[in-house]
Amino acid sequence: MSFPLLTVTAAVPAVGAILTAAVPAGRRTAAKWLALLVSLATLVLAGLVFARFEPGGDRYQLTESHAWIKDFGVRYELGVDGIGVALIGLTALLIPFVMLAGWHDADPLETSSKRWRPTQGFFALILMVEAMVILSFEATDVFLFYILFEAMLIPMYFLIGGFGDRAHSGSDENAAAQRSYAAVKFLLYNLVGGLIMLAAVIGLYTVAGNFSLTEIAEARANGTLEMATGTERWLFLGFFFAFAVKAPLWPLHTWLPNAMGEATAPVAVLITAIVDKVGTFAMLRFCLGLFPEASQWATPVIVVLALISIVYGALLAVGQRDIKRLIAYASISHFGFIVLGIFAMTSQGQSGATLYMVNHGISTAALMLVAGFLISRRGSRLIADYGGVQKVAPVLAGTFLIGGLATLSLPGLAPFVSEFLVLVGTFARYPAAGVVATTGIVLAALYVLVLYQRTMTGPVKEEVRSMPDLRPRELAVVAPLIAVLLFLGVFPKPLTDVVNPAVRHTMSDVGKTDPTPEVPVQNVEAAK
Amino acid sequence: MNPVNYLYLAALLFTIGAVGVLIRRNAIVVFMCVELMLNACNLAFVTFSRMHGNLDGQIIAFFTMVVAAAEVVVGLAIIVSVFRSRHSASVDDASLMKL
Amino acid sequence: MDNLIALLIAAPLLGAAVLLCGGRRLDKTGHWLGTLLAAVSFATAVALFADMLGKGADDRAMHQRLFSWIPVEGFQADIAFQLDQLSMTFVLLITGVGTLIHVYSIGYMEHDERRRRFFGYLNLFVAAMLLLVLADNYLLLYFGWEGVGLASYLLIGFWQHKPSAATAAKKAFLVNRVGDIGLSIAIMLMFTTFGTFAFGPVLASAENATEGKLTAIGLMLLLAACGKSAQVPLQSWLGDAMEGPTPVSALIHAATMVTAGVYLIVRSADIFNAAPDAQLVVTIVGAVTLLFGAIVGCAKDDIKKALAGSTMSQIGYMILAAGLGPVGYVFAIMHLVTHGFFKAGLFLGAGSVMHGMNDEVDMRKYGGLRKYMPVTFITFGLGYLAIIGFPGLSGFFSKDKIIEAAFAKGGTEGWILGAVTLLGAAVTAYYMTRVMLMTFFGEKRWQPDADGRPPHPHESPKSMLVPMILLAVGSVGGGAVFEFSGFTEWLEPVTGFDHGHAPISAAAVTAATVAVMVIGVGLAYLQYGRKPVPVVAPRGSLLTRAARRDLLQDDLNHAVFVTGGTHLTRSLVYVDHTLVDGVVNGTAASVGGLSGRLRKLQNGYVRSYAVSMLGGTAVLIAATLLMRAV
Amino acid sequence: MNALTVHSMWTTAAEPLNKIPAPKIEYVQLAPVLIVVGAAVLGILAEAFVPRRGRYVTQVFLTLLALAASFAAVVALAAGGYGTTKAHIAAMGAIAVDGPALFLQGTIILASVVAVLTFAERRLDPADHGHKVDSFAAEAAAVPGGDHEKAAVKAGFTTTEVFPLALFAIAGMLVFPAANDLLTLFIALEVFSLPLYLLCAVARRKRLMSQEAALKYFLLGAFSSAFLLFGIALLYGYAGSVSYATIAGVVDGSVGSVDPALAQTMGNDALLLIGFALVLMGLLFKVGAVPFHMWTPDVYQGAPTPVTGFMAAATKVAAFGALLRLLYVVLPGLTWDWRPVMWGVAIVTMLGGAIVAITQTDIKRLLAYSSIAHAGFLLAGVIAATPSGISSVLFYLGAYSFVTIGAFAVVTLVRDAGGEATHLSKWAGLGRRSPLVAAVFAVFLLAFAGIPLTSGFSGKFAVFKAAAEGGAGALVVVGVIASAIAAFFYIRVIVLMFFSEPKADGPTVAVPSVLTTLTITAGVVVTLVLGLAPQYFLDLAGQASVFVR
Repeated sequence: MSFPLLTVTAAVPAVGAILTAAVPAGRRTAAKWLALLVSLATLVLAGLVFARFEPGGDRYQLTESHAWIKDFGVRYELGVDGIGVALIGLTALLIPFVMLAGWHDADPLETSSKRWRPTQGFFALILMVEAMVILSFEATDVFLFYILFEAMLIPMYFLIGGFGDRAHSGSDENAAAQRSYAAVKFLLYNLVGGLIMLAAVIGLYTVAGNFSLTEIAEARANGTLEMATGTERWLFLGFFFAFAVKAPLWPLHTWLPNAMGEATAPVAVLITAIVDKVGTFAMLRFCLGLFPEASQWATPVIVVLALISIVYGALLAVGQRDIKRLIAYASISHFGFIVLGIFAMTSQGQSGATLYMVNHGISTAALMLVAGFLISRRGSRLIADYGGVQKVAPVLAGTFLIGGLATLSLPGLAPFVSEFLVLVGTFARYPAAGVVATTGIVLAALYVLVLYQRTMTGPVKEEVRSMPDLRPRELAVVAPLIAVLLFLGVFPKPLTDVVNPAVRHTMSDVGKTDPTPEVPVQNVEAAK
Repeated sequence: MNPVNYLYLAALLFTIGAVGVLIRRNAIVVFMCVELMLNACNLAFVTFSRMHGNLDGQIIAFFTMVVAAAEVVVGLAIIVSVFRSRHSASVDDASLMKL
Repeated sequence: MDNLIALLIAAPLLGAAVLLCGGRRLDKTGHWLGTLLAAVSFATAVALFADMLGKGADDRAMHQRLFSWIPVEGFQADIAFQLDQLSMTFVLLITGVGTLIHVYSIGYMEHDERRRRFFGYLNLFVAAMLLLVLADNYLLLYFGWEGVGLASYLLIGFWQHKPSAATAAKKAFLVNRVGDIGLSIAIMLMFTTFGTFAFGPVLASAENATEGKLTAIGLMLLLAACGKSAQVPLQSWLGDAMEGPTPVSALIHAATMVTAGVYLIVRSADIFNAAPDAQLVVTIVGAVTLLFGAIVGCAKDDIKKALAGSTMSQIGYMILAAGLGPVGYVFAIMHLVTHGFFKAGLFLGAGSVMHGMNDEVDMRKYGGLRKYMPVTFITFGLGYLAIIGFPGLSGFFSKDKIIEAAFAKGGTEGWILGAVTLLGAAVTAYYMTRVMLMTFFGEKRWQPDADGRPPHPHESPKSMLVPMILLAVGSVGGGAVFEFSGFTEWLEPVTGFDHGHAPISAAAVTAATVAVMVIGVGLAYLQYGRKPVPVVAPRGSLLTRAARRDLLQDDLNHAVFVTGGTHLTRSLVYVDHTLVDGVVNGTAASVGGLSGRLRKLQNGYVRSYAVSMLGGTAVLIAATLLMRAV
Repeated sequence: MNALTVHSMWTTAAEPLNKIPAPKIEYVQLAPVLIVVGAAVLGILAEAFVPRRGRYVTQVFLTLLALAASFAAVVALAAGGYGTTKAHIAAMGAIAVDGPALFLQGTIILASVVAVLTFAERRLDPADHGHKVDSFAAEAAAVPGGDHEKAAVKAGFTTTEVFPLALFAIAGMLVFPAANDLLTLFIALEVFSLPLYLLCAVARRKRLMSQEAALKYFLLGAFSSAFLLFGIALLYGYAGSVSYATIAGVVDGSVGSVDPALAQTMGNDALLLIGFALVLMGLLFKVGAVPFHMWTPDVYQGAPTPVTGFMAAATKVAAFGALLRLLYVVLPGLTWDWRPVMWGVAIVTMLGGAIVAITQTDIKRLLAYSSIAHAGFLLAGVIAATPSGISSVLFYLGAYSFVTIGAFAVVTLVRDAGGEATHLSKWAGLGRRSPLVAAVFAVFLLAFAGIPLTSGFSGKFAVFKAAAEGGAGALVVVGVIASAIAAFFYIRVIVLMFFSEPKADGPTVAVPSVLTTLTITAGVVVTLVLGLAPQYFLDLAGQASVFVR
């Protein structure tokens, strides 16, 4: 058997997490560097996965399969398709920056006891999340995926509740209360979703007798596995609910603003840019892959929900007074686009959705991290507390603007590519939905520019007059992200080459083909 | 005379015992009611044994008595210690732990 | 030769990148670099132009394909350029005027410590604008389209510390975004209809599509055009855009970007030709804006806002012409170019005036400047003559042709449009004369500025005068050159052309045009030349007051969108918190309450526990028996 | 029946002794039980003869040795194939030696070993008058706070009797799931109940509560066992025998009427059903299922924490074993009667336990309610009525008991002036002060909540899976909802420990001796192993899932 690249890619951060956690209390900096190096090593491994993956090849590659829990029909089965590769890449890419951005977020206060080692915990938990997320992108066994899907909640939960944003309004107790409320809300929402999914997973087992994605799909294809329509729909709903909570889709979204608002910026990035992607990824791989008929049956409703998310999220973003909550609601709007693209059931829509996951990850990371730097300087999350920053900290303002422009998906930046693909893919199947979704681009411009205007322009506020510009460490976080955004905005081909074949498979799973244009195009030479 | 009547008697005694447990406050009395229930069982055993014409029931009755005796030992030990520390044998007074 | 096309864009793009990332060390030299790269682009354009002229009329189009941009199954977007006569015209205009304005800005922005960034933005704009006109498919055009939007946003808001500037920039971007909806939907429609959105195939097979589709596409394109070219109903941003530095107003909001809408429509000629309804709407929009802008222009006392109104109105002419179909396309472009010259010239002149007057913009506080800044006066005057269509000057030819074409539309429409265009010409003459008189003639009405410094009007530095002179030359000669060098033949292969047959002779139209022009000038002279101009604006008629407020269009927007939107978002925030969140929290709370109540059962009394056990047993027995019974 | 037959009965009884066959007892196969009982007796003797100083060591040594030997015996029997091929009924039909019996006995013994370690812990409380003290009263008989008690404490007395008592209880528990006739069942029940009553009463701190717990437990226990006994009587009346095999036979009609007298009652299903219901009630009481659960919180709270852990784990295992055997061996013919009833019980138990737990403020009561909810989950597996149902329950019991003991062991560590600080508010910020302990407890809580990668999840999944396969899909849904509710209060404790600021007068975490450390470590290890790689144990449970008839 060949070298278990996928396992190693997930194992490295896992082991790294344990080592980091084991670093003694005194050696905080050592722990940070260790974690950072591990995450970089993971990035290298992810690059290796990308390199070893042949777009033209089988659907799932680098596969591994070992017996695990026979009684549950569970195997340790790994394999990546283009979508998985893209998202693994995203995860491995972002984590180092998340760490770098949160370099000082978890330094212990003088008051806390000597045995309390928050820094080690912080970085260990981040690595643990990375490991679980990567593995969940690799899992081709439903049970294995489910386990990770649930288990990753715990480290996330501690990251949110344990390392809150030190910039908060009101007393410390008050802030602590809000923080743990946010953490609990996050956990319970996702846990409930996960438990409902558990019921569906068990149901799937009683129907299929095993959890192997490939086997089940095969069995369904060649008719050896019959699934009653009703059963399939119930199971689909069970799965979809969990993913819709994670994604998050309206009206299951309310945990996100709290979580992102209370968590530190890097953790917020971890939530929205990485962990939530598992939900949309799972819709694409499991909902469509396992329950094609049910997916099509549910499509109309889901499309409507997605549209609501898009408009609703954007409108609420406009109405926010808290920078981080604003970004959170913007993300809800963007997740609406992703879901829309997935259930448009066109290759543009689904490729677009996949790119969207990656691009939204990077752009939100850029915007949120800069926002984090800004907030850490002034110690307030309220938009009203800023003004004229552009004059005192032009670089910070500039990067913030670029992040914002990416969020409103300006052409030339990566998100435009994906957003337009989603729109066009949706429009091709449901023109009305496409048009409604298009209004999202105006609203996006609105909330981004309003945010920028209120915080960065106008006369300089007293409190920000002495605000320092980006430090080298912070620039080292933002600049690469912006570079990636620009590159993928102009030359996304490397990504599309990997994603398109995977989407072709998904399309064949649901048995859909792209709608054909009405007018056959004359060849250009004849025209001119 | 039809042995079934003994069964009715047994049921009656058992019910009396059960009701006693519910309505009496004094731990000792409650406990005696339990004993009454056990003895009702004994009566039932013996009666059935008689009806079936095998000895199992009667043997079980002996076992039951032994068990009852053991229960008395343990039970009284507990009740007495409770009584000594609270100067009351009322089961309603023993309600520190609730909700 | 074809591969030079990329260089056109690359040069200014490089400039933008270097200047924006370069940091302070470039503050000294940055503006030179920016100007140089713009000039490089212009030189390339000239070279390509020469090369193009060398070719036969029908194989002049050049193509350069760099790489595949977004390939997803049927959806294939390339980064590929197409340089045909139409694009060439624009490239020359953009790079030419662009370079001049770079030069001008060196002087104009001398005292601004962020000049380096200003030039970076200017280069960015030139690059984006070139991308817009060089793209060979609609998606890439969209790229450029938003690119110029961004540049415009950055430049309007260049003086960000002024809240008004920041707001104006935001407004411009948002209104343009509304237009962009149109463009993106048009592209989607093309994709679903033709399976592609590259110019060649789409336009070639346009006639095969149903008229309904084409009309839809056409209207969506028009919406986009309205946004970018400040046509009614999306014109409201242009006036505020004057918050930007004057060179910006000249380059972006007069000469080039705002005309992108015209380019879009002319470029999509084949689609509009096959969708008469769409064309009609285009002409109507053009006509309305024409008058709208003119009227606004008459009422503004801010010299730049007055010019902005005029720009709106002139572009109205172009849009109207473009709506006329093959009869008008060529003249739309022709007027576009001439307008590019004289309007840029006028703005630079205005800038020069402000430069001399402590950045005062209120014309009522000018007056009698012709003695103090003669060069400015002359160049401005020439631009003035050109725009009002003084016979022989560039505006005369282009505008005259449009009016003629309007009549040639035929039928009542033709008459109406013709009348409107004539009226517009008259009003143009009126408000431009007004500007001229209030600024350069009459007695001094100068006021000390905010810091109490009385103005010392002086001629601007050479770096500013040279561009003005050159543009003045263009605005004098441009029209004649086009007229007699066969501009129509030049563009025909791209846009198509036919001489409509006007119901009245060309000579008559010309006569009428001149006549109305004279009338307009006369009226203005009577009102502003004869009697002194009050420093404080008189209350004026209802129309005047409305016109000062952009005919209340802004107030309408504000009432509907801003106020309404605010309420909507506020209420949604409330809903999200109470309803959506409330349901969940409510469930949690109710479970908690239930828990609290059940907890009471655990009252600590042995006997009640025994009761529950007895009850449970009873239920158990009953259930068991029941199960057997049923 | 006429006088003659009666006379003949007496005469048969009066036959010469040599005619009576001596009962055949397979002592080897009963070794696990016998060893424990013997050790218990020795323990009593030790109490009588070993000088006070030596008793503690002697008892601990003796107990652990006995348990080790007994476990060895179980393993030997299992290895000898008594769990599978050679499974049969021993001791004249009184005791079954088969897979489930051995598996459960093994589980009980292991759990007991771990629990006994916590019994023997003497490091947590500061030494009193120079004498090491454990969690048990210096002299249980002394009046709390009385001079006599003071003297006892001064003299450094300790209640070493707890070890023999525990051994007796364990012996009873070992027999309980193996009992193959109703009489043995009843006796076993009493044998392990009575010592437990006493163990509840001998706490060192909070003695009033401890005694109250004992009183409540005793009265209610006696009450329920009376019902059980009456049920047995009725079943005996129905079948004319208390042996499982016979009753089963009579139920599914394979046994014809042995004698005319039996025939008349045999037709009478009322006896059968009511008797069954009463016996069921007796078992559900021990399991702690709603509505027979009300003793659980009070007793769990009042009893000395080591005892609570022991009870919570071992009793549940034994009781569920007995329940399984009763339902699968005695009443398979009655499945369609008991399943709906059990459905109801399972549902109310799952939901009731989970819901009431939300508002608890005392960690021990919280765990009590969580144990009720878990009883509900287990019942869901029991209801499956399939081999996989049995194996899943066996597995769940194994997983659950270690988590429970571990959790209660941690509770013993968190102490303030008044002994264990069990009020939740005291636990605030524990994670800040002693991260390790808090982390360990968090692991246990997550296991309770059934978060993946812990034994709790494997168990829950196994049970729900079995239930779903057994056609109880609705139960799975309810179970899932209950788990969601339950998750809430486990999370609450974690929040309390990690995210809230420590109080100034907060409790301290005692540094335990190797004994408790062993217990907790065992708990954690089992939790994680069964969570990550449960296959081996699932196989074990699977092989052990066949009852002998």
